[in-house]
This record gives sequence, C-alpha cells and structure tokens, in this order.
Amino acid sequence: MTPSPLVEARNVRKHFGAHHVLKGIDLEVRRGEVMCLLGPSGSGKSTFLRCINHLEKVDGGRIYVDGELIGYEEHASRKGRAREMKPKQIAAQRRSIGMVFQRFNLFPHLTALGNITEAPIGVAHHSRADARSRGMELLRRVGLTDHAGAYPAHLSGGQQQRVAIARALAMEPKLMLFDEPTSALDPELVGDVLSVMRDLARSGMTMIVVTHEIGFAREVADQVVFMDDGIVVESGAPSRVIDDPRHERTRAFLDSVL
Amino acid sequence: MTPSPLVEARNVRKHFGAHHVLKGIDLEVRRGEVMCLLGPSGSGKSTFLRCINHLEKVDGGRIYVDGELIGYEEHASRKGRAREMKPKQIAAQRRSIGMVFQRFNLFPHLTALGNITEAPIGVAHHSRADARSRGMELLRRVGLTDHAGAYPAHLSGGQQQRVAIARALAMEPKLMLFDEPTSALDPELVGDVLSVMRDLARSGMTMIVVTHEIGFAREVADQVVFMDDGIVVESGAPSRVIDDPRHERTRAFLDSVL
Amino acid sequence: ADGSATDGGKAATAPVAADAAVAKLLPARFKNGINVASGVYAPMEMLDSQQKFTGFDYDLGQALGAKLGVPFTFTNQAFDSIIPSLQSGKHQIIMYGMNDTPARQKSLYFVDYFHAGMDIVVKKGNPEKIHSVLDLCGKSVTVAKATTQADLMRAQAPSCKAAGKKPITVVELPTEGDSLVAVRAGKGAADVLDAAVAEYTARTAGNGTQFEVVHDAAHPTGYAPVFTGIGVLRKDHDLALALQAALTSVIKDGTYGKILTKYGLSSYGVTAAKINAG
Amino acid sequence: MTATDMTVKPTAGTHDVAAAPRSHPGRWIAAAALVALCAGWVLSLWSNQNIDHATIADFLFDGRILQGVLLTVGLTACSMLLATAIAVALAVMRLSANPVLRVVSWGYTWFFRGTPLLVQIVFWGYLGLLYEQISLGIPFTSIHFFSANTNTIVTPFVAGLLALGMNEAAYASEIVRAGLLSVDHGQVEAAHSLGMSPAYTLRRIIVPQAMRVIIPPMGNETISMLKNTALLQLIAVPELYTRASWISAQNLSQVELLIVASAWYLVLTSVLSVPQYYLERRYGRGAGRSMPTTPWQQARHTATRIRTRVAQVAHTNPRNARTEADS
Amino acid sequence: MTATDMTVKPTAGTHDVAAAPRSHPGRWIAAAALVALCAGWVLSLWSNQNIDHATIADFLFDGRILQGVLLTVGLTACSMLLATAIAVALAVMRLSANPVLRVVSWGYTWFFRGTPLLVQIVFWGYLGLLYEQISLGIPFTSIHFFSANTNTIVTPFVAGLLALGMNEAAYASEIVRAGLLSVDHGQVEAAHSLGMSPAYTLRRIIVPQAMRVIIPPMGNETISMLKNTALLQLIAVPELYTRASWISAQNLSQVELLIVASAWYLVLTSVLSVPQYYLERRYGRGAGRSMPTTPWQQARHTATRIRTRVAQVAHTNPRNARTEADS
Ligand SMILES: Nc1ncnc2c1ncn2[C@@H]1O[C@H](COP(=O)(O)OP(=O)(O)OP(=O)(O)O)[C@@H](O)[C@H]1O
Ligand SMILES: Nc1ncnc2c1ncn2[C@@H]1O[C@H](COP(=O)(O)OP(=O)(O)OP(=O)(O)O)[C@@H](O)[C@H]1O
Ligand SMILES: [Mg+2]
Ligand SMILES: [Mg+2]
Repeated sequence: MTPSPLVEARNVRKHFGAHHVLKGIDLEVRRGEVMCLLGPSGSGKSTFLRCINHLEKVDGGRIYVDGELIGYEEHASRKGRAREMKPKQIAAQRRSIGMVFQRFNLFPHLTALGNITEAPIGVAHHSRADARSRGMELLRRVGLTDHAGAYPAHLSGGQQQRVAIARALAMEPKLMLFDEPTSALDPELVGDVLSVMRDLARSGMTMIVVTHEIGFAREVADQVVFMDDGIVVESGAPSRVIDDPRHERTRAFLDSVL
Repeated sequence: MTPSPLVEARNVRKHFGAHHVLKGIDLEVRRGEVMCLLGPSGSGKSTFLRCINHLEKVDGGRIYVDGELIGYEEHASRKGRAREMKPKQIAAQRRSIGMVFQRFNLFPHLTALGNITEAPIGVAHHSRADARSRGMELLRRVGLTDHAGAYPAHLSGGQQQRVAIARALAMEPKLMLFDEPTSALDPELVGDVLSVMRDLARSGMTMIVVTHEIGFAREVADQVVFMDDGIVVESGAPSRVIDDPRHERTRAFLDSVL
Repeated sequence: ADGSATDGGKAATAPVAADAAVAKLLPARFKNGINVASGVYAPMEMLDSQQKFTGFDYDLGQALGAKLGVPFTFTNQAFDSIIPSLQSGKHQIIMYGMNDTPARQKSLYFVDYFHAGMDIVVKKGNPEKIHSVLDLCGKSVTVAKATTQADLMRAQAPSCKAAGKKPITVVELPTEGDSLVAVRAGKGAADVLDAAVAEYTARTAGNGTQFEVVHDAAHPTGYAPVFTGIGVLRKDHDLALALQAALTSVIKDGTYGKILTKYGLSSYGVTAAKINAG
Repeated sequence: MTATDMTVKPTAGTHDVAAAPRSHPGRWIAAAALVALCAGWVLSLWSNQNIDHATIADFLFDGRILQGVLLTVGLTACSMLLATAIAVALAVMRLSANPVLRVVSWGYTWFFRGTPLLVQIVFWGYLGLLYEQISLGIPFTSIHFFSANTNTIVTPFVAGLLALGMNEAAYASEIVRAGLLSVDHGQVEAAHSLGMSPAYTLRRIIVPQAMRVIIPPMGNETISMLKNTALLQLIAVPELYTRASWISAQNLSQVELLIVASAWYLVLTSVLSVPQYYLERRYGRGAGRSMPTTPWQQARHTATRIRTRVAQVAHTNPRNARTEADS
Repeated sequence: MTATDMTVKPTAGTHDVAAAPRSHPGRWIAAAALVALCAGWVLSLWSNQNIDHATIADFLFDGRILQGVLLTVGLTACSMLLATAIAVALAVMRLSANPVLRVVSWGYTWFFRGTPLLVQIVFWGYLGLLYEQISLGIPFTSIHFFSANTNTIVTPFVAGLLALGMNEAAYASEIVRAGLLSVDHGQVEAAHSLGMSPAYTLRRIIVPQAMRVIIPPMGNETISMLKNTALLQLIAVPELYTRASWISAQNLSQVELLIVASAWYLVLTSVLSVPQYYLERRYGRGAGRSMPTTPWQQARHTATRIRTRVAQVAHTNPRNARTEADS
C-alpha cells in the first residue's frame, strides 16, 4: 500500500514501579488500516494505546505517528537518548490523534454540541459558527441531531459514546484510538456504537481498536494483534489470528471470550 | 411444587411524575424457582425489582413475599387502603430479601470480609466470630478466600460482584434479587459471576434475575418473563419464550440481543 | 483618614496665642503636624454628632498645637495596637486619658497633664449597697484592661482579709464600654474607673438613669490619685520636652484652667508640667 | 403462567392497594411548638426593658452606619476576589508536579493559617513600623525604580484588604484544592487527548466542574469574611462594626448598637445567599439527572400538592381517592 | 507482519530511546531565590530595632501565657466537639424528608451564620442583662423544676463555649451536609437492601465515607476556632490572646506580645495538622488504588530517587544509563 506506515512502534517498553507492563512492542499500522488489539485483562493493551498519544510516557523505545516521534525530541549531542517535549508541543501532537475512552469521559458541564465544539474553538481556533455547523454535521453522522442540547447525564451510555466519537472526530485526526469503546455499555446499546465505528472504518480512517467484540474485529479489522503479558503474541489478518490461532495462549483466550 | 408462591405481585403500578413505568404487573415466583426478567431498556425491570424490597414505593397494587405484604400495613378502618410501614418494620422485611446491584455498590471503606460481616453483626446481631467464620465460608463459595482483606477498589469488577453476592447471602435471605449483575463487567469476567449464580440456583435459592445473558436464562431459569413498557408481555418456560416467542416485540428484542 | 472620626480643624474654645519660644523646641521632623492616637473616653475625648472630636484632651491638644505652631489631628485608634501605631509612624503621640505608670514608662515618656483618682460606679439605686472599697470584697469588679484600676483592686486583698472577707474578683474587659455593659448585666457588682469619667458616665448614660457614683466621704477626689499624661515614644525625647514647654505655656496663660472649667474638671488639674511624674 | 394479555389491566378489586404515605401528626405539633418558641424568644428580647427601641430605630439608618455597611460590603467583595485569585494559584501550585511550587504553596498555607488574623492585620496596618520606605528595585544594587513612604501607599483600607485577602487565600486554597481533586482524572485525560494545553484544561474543563464542590464552603468563607472585617477596628478602618462601636463608646448604648450591627449583618448574609443559590444551580447543571428546583418552583409544587391532598380528603369514597392518585 | 517471537526482545539498537524526563534548571534557581527571600524577611523582622528580643524571650514561657495556651486548647477542643455534634444533627435534619426539621435546620444556619460571632459572644456573656433567672418549667404555668441565677450558671467559660460551639455548628453543618451528599446514593440502597435501619446506615456506612470530604474543611474550621477564641476577651475569658493583651496593656510591649501569641498559635496549628494528616489517611483507606504515602515514606522515596539519579549521571556511557533505567 502506501510506502510509510502511519503508526510505527519500535521496541516500546513501559513499567510501573517494578511491574513491567510493556516489554518491547513492535507494530506498524498503515494508512487507512483498522487494527484490532485483543488480549486478556492486564496484558497492557490500554497502556500501549495511551502511550501512542503520550498519556503514558514510554520508558524505552519509540513511537512514530506520521513520521513524527511522539512525546520526545531527539537529543543531538547524545545519540540514542531523547528528551521529553514541552507541554505545548505534546498538545500539538495530540491534536492529530483522536481517542475514545471506555468510560466516555464526556465533559459533564457541556452539552453534546458543546463537548464537540470546545476543542475546535479553543484549541484549533475555528470560528464559533464553523465549529457549530461542523459539530451538527458530526452529530448527524452519529445519529444524534436531536440531542445537540442535551447534557451527558441525560444521554444513555450508547449515546454518550457516540458523542465521544464525534468529539474526537471534530479535531479531524489522522488516527483514531478506541479503548474498549463498547465494554461499558448494555448489550443492546453496543450495536449503535459499533455501526458508527464501522462507517468510520469504511470512510478510510486509520483506527486502532482495543476490543472484546470478536465479531466486529473479524468483520472490520485489516490486522488483528493479540497481546499477552506485555508482548505481541501473534498478529495478522483476522481470518488467520481469530480462526486459526497458532499460539496456545491465543486459543485459550478466544475460547473464553467467544 | 409447594402450595403458596414465595413472591406474589398483584397489579403493581408505579409512576414517576407523569411517567407511568409499571402499569399493572402480575407475577408469581414459587419457592426454589429461578425467574429471569428480560426486556428492553426503560421497560421497568429495575423499577419492579426495586419495588419488591420497597426501595421504590408502589403507587398501587400489592407485593407479597412469603405471605407478607411488602412495605405497607393493612388499614383496618378503610378497606383497600394501606398505610406505609415504619422504617424499622421495612428494614426487618428487607433482611430476608437479598439484592445484588448492577454497579456492585460495595462499601468502599470496608474490606471484602468487612462488607460481608457488617450486616450480620450490626443488624442480625450475630457474634463477631460467628459472622467472620460464616463470611470466610461464603468467600470460599465465591472463590475469593485470598481476598478477604482486600478493599473493593483493589478488586476487579468480577471479584467485586462476587463479594456483593456473598454480602447479600450473609443475611440468609429467602429470596435473591439480581439487577443485571454482569452488565457492568468486562466480557471475560462475566463467566465467574454467572457460575456463582448457577451454583446458587442449584442449591435451591429462589431468585429473580434481570439479565441480558440469554444463554444463562435458557440454562438456569425455570420461568422467563418478558416485559415491555411497564407490562408483562409474555412469560413461561425459557424454551417457550426464548426459542418460540409469540409476540412481535419479544421476537424483535431477542433478535437485537442475540 | 477615610472620613473617619477626625477633628475638622475646628478651633479650640478660645483663640490661643502662639509661643515662638515653645515652637522653636519642636523638632523639625514634626513640622508637618502631629497625629494624635485617641479614642472615645468621655469626657476626656468624645465624638459629637458629626463624628468630630471634642472633649478635654482634644481641646488641650488644640491649645498645645497653637503653642507649637502645628495642627494636632486626632484619630480613633484601638488600644490594642496603639504602640505599633506610634512605632510605624501613623501617630506621633497618644492622648487617650492614659495613666502614667512605671511599667509603661519603659515604653513611653509621659507629659503629665491631669491628676485624678478612681471612683466606683454601680447600677442605679446601688442594689448591692456599696459605700466604700471594702464593700467590694468578695464581689466581682469589672475594669477596662490597660488601666491601673485592676492593680488597685487587687491591692485591696490584704485589707479585705483583715476585714474577714474574700478578695475582690477582678474582671478585665477590652474597653470601658464593655465594662459598663458587664455591670448592667450583673457580671460585676461595680465598675472602677477614672473619677472624671465616672462622674460623666453616671450623669449621661441613659440620661442618668443607669448608673450612680459611690461617694466615699474619706476620698473626695477618688481613690489612689494617679497622673494622666501624653504618651511619647522614648526615641522622641525632644518631642516630650517641646510638649512639656507647650503645656507649661498653656498653664501659665490660663488656657489650661479654662478648658478644665469647661468640662467641670477643675479639681483634677496639675500646677506644673512634669515628665514621668507617675 | 402463560402469556398475559397485553392491554393494561383496569384497577383490580381485592388485590389493589392505594398507597397512603405515612401521616406525621408529630411534625405539625413540633412545627407549631417551634414557631411559638421562636416567637416567644423574639418577643422576650423585644420587650426587655434593658433595650431601648428608639435608639435602635434611630441608628438603623443613621448615615454613619450606612457608610459602614457600604465599606463592609466593598471590603468583603475586594478581599474575596483577591483571596480567590491567590487561592486558585496556590491550589494549582500545591497539585503541580514541581516540588518547589508545592513547598511554596504549603508554606504559605501553613504560615497564614497558623498566625492569627489579628496579628496579620496589625502587621499590614503598621508595616511602617518595620519598613519606612517601600521600594521596587533590583536587590543588592542601588537601582530603584520607585520608592515611597509606606504609610502613604499602605492606607488602612489597603492594609485591611491585604490582610483579609491574603489570610483568606490560605483557607480558600484548601477548599479549591479539594474541589480540583474532586474532578475525575478521566476529564483531564479526555481534554489532553483533544490537544488542550494544561492551562486551557484547567480553565475550561476542571474549574467549571470543581465549582460545584467549591461554592458551598466558599459561601461559608464569604460570610465569615463579612464579619471578619470587624477586626479591622484594630487599624481604624471605619466599617460597620467599628462605626457601631465608636458610636456606642460615645452614647453607651452598646446593646442597641450591637443589635443594629447584627441586623445589618443578617441582611447582608441573606442577600449573599441568593447569588450562592443560583451559582450552585448554574454549576450543578448537567451534574444530576434533573435541575434542582428554585424556591419559587418549590412553592408552586407544594401548593399543587396541598391542593391535591385537599381534593383527596374531600372525596370521602376511597375508590375515588384512588382514581385521583392514579391520574 | 506475521507472528512475532514470544521471547522478550533484548534492547534494540537504533530504534531505541531512553526516556529522559525534562530537566528544570529554573526550579532550582527559583527555590534558591525563595529560600533567600524568606530568610531575608525573617532576618529583617528579627533585626528590627522596634522589637525587643529580651521581652519576647521573657514572656514566651511566662506562666500566664502558658495558662492561656492551655485554656485556648481546652476551649477549642470542647467547642469543636459541641459544634460537630450539633452540626451532624443539623445536616441530617437538613437532608431529611421532614419539612419541619429542614426548616429548623435552615433557620439555625441562617441565624447563626448571619449574626457576628462577637454579638453572639456578647449575648451569651451578658445573658444576665436579658434574663436574670434561668428556669426549667412548664411554660405558662407556675411549675418550675429548677431555677437559678443566670450569672452563676453561665460562667464566662460556659458562655464562651456555647457561643463558639453554636456559631461553629452552623458553618460545620454546611460542611457535613456537603460531605453526606458526596456519598453515592447506591451506598444507601445497598445498606437498606441488607436491612440496615436509616440510623445504622448513617452511622456505619455514610459517615465513614463522608469523612474523607469533611476532614479538610473541618481542619480549616478547627484552625479558625483556635484563633476565634481570642474574641472571648470581650467576656473576659483569659485565653492566650486575652492574656497577652492584658500583659501588653500593662507594659505596652504590644508588638512583642503579639509575636509571643503568634508563635504559640503557629505551634498549635502545626500540631493540629498531624492528627488531620493521619485522619485523612485513615478515612482515605480503600478510596484510591493506593494509600497516600506518609511524609516519612516520601522522604525515603525521594532519597532513593536522588541516589538513582546520581548513579545514572555517574555512568557517562549512555548505553549503561539505559540499562540502569530498564532494570
Ligand atoms: N497507573 C498505573 N500504575 C500502576 N500500574 C498500572 C497503572 N496502569 C496500569 N497498570 C497495570 O498495568 C497492567 C496493564 O494494564 P492495562 O490497563 O494496560 O491492561 P489492559 O490490557 O488494558 O487490561 P484490561 O482489558 O483490563 O483493560 C495491569 O496489571 C495494571 O494493573
Ligand atoms: N427515580 C426516577 N425518577 C424518574 N424516572 C425514573 C426514575 N427511575 C426510573 N425512571 C424511569 O423509569 C423508566 C423505567 O426505568 P427502569 O430502570 O425500571 O428500566 P429498566 O427496564 O431497568 O431499563 P434498563 O435495562 O435500562 O436498566 C425509565 O424510563 C426511567 O427513565
Ligand atoms: Mg484496558
Ligand atoms: Mg435497569
């Protein structure tokens, strides 16, 4: 496909105290690709995702998004060592990476539309009118035109998650990260969110999705990565990894989820 | 089976302001029976469950548990009207009805064992030693002997929910109410909780379970009740209601969940 | 100061002639005028209905100012912070009916201008039947803190013992006003205060219906007379000397006598201006 | 049991119960007793022969007192503004990753909460005692941009403002800190993931949510501040209480003037609680499932309920009453 | 990409980065400047010729001052106990379903927060001015169980206690109310579903959880109270500040005695913050993922970190440093 990958992780390591959560992750995500990350609880999926937009600082290794090193500046004098960026620079990098959290994390003091327009107005300095019209367009895309003025507390979980997706899209990111976007939802509400994600994938957005929805992964993913205990156990096309897992651990995990 | 039902609901009605949530529910649960309540979001399942132990006050109709009218005293002078009980009497009635909530609601300032022994010691006036040994026995039953001293914040969701079940069982209830006990859990953790509930059902406990786990309902329930919009749409054996629904609404709902 | 109680530059009772010899003594750093820390302690210093100062101290201050050729500006100052207010340069002298005592002479020079004793004030009708100091034995007596009355009352202990009674319980309160309220509330059998103030209070409070002064025939001008002086920081010794000269000048030219008469205080005057006589 | 009919059942006979809430005759007796007690107390105060009503009436709207009220209000408003600004800075410093800032913030709070306000007032009021000149320049050099006599810059009003504001900031910072901590960390992460800078996140995301927790104790503090201005008596700032005490020192009507001052403080406190109420409502927006009702809405609601109750009692037939409750 | 090898990769060459946290030279300069500033300020205070050090030393441990300190501590402890008891009752009443109780609680808070503490102190102190006798009996009859002179029952200490305690209760009740509201309603439901009575639920489930939110502002209030006892000088309760002002009224060493009093208040405040810290820790138990560390643990942790940093710098070869960070 395109020559350079959008996301490139090289030997990413991360520990909390004595607990090594990521033990050297190597990954590539091509432009327009949807990657699904699977793995048991505690395997480090969320931590890896959070490293991609520097919500967690890596302890070693590098992550590039669109060719840019995330969170660090090369240190000219000392090869191999890099220094953390200034908060301003980090914020600038994060603008092109959208993230959707498991627990939605909508801003409760803003309406649905307010949630969507806050960053475009305050961070990207779009005009209020532009931001609002684009916000309404996004709400239409996630099927919530009627709820523009509702506060998050008055929306169902599924509706909240759809607003959260629209909020991330409003900054026109190159890459979307989803951390178990449906696992806090009642089963009936999962469908709506998955269908919005399906549309997004079809529109060519590059996405990394941590999920337990194997059906969704099989249908939408270009690449499935199975992680366990801080390392990538196996990766490949969904048909390969899900239907014909080579590793014992992958097999055991898929049995428990299906 | 036994002659009188353990739970008997007669024309139970409940409204919040102008919104009629329960429009006349009639149900019977026999001793030792497991009843699963299904229905779309907002159909009033939780409200009905909460009426059974008087967490919500009914506006009309009666609920009997083991022959006792719940929450109200018959008013001798005026037939057909009943007056609410005193808080003490209500508390006494609730002791024989255990409840497990969707969001666990463990007491965060007490350890797992403390959560279990609080009510037996403080409400049922068991001796501390008795309560603790019984508490440890219950923890063993739900497979958490090792976590007796852990605070809820340090337990996974599935572990918390199992402690919540043990906490309710510690009061030796005649009836257990479960309100979507697994829907706040990650899919991997659901299995543990369901298996504890399965054991409980096998041991002969009478249970009313609101759930979206159709597989569980099919396997464990003696009776399945499908509710929609505040009324009971249909009820019967799981094989009948789940595999051969008569009503259009039931069919549509089951399609969306499965 | 912020439209608070100050003098409005109103002239004293009678025009006072300047005295060049006295004015020459005033150190140059006070040529812009002198700020006087004062308060309300009728009849020594009072406020009229326009919140302007009047009273014996005020009139005397204006007379001294005329002699020294600089204005004396009076402002209200809480007693608790009166020394810092001098040290910080907000005020230069104190005229607050302040008694001259050896303990206080460690901090201040006193230019003494008044000599009076103390009187006992009781509720109207004298319900506790108090006719002399010894009648106070075993009872509570309220006084304003910062006064010498407290010491005087404590000093009665031996006499009380000799009379076979318990000593006096002294209740010290922040201001004279608090002390009088305490007597009205029955927290104290009597208030002991400067004779001049006692008389004025009995005459004016509630139009004379609230208090009366106990007249002890043995002490017509009050108990244990003490001097009252103008307080000056010890570092300003030169200012004290200038004030002493000015006071001598107003005593000599009769202004002092006139002011005493105006407030009915003639029996408490001094004949010569002395420093630290107490 | 088999499939039940789908139509809503009409009110059934024997199995029905019309829920009657518990009646509480004790409540009404207690209420009556309470009203009687309060009335009795106010009356006994009012009819006390030691209180001169004419004096109270005279001074309640006396020009001096009114000036004092204005100054009290002004001082309270200015000091609370100053305090809030410093407090937010202190709280942010306390929660920052920078250890120097944390220590500074902690030290400020320790010192200003630890020493009496009275002493701080005396310190500011008599700054001239320690420093005769205030100058702005480069330390250890002889360059001075600006220099003036302390007593001319630090007037009693300024001293009072500084003393009250800086003292209050120490207390308020603890409140603000608790408020900031009450906001879920997920909010910060969400804001950061959208590319918001730390400062923007604080201003637009964290503070608005923290307000809900901050407002009630800050209401407490504002009311305290209103009364603490009375301590400025020590440096002769002529606010309400100081004026009242000057007047009473003169006419010896201490009790009456205390009543006058109290009446004004009570009025000011009551007035303050109105903006607090609406601020709480504003920042409570989106926090719960429904907006808290205004007192006006509550009054209307109560009226409706009483009317319904009366109507119910009017229908002596219980069956009618039931139908009423259902509708 | 195909299945990756499952063994942990050794540190790779070119693609590696050893994360170096940003260094903050500004911090250390700021810290140094700050220490210098504070030291300068303390020194300038100390060397001021207006302050007589001998007097301060004399009175710091003077018997009268020490007695005052004891009384201050005693009064603060007793009034805070009284205030807390009333405050809990008021907060529960305010949140109860009973409208009479709600109104009573609201009225109490309104009145006691609305009138100045000074006035309340005067009221209690001079109760005898209004009521000469206190009697317990049946109103409107001549039956009296008990009757006594007001001034013998309401001693200055009792008056001070009542005034401070009842005033503080009004403020504290708002804090307690906010604390009770902060506990998730699910907790009440869970408790009720176990058959716990409302009172038991409050005592064993709600209050322990509310403590976390209640303690910091109550710390504020206790510290305020410590200083508010100074207002009791109006009714001649000889606590610390009153004693200091009596002494200074005699010898006119006002600045020195203010410094003495401040020093003691600072000591008392610092001492108070220790139990507060441990109470916060105790009630924070189970609230977060991990216990907050004690200052002692923090000190040890910092020491370890500095040692590691030093060790890293010692290894000049960056490859070594990296290995260190990994281990
Ligand atoms: N801030 C932290 N401090 C300490 N340990 C942490 C922290 N965040 C995560 N961990 C630990 O790191 C490990 C990996 O966590 P992570 O959330 O990445 O797992 P996950 O694969 O997303 O699991 P899940 O499916 O449960 O979300 C866990 O053992 C967790 O306890
Ligand atoms: N306290 C309340 N006040 C007002 N409306 C309420 C209240 N509790 C529930 N409702 C409303 O009652 C209806 C039924 O709610 P209920 O929680 O019983 O539904 P449910 O069947 O349990 O749905 P779910 O599957 O989403 O839990 C909903 O429309 C809800 O908005
Ligand atoms: Mg995760
Ligand atoms: Mg529900």
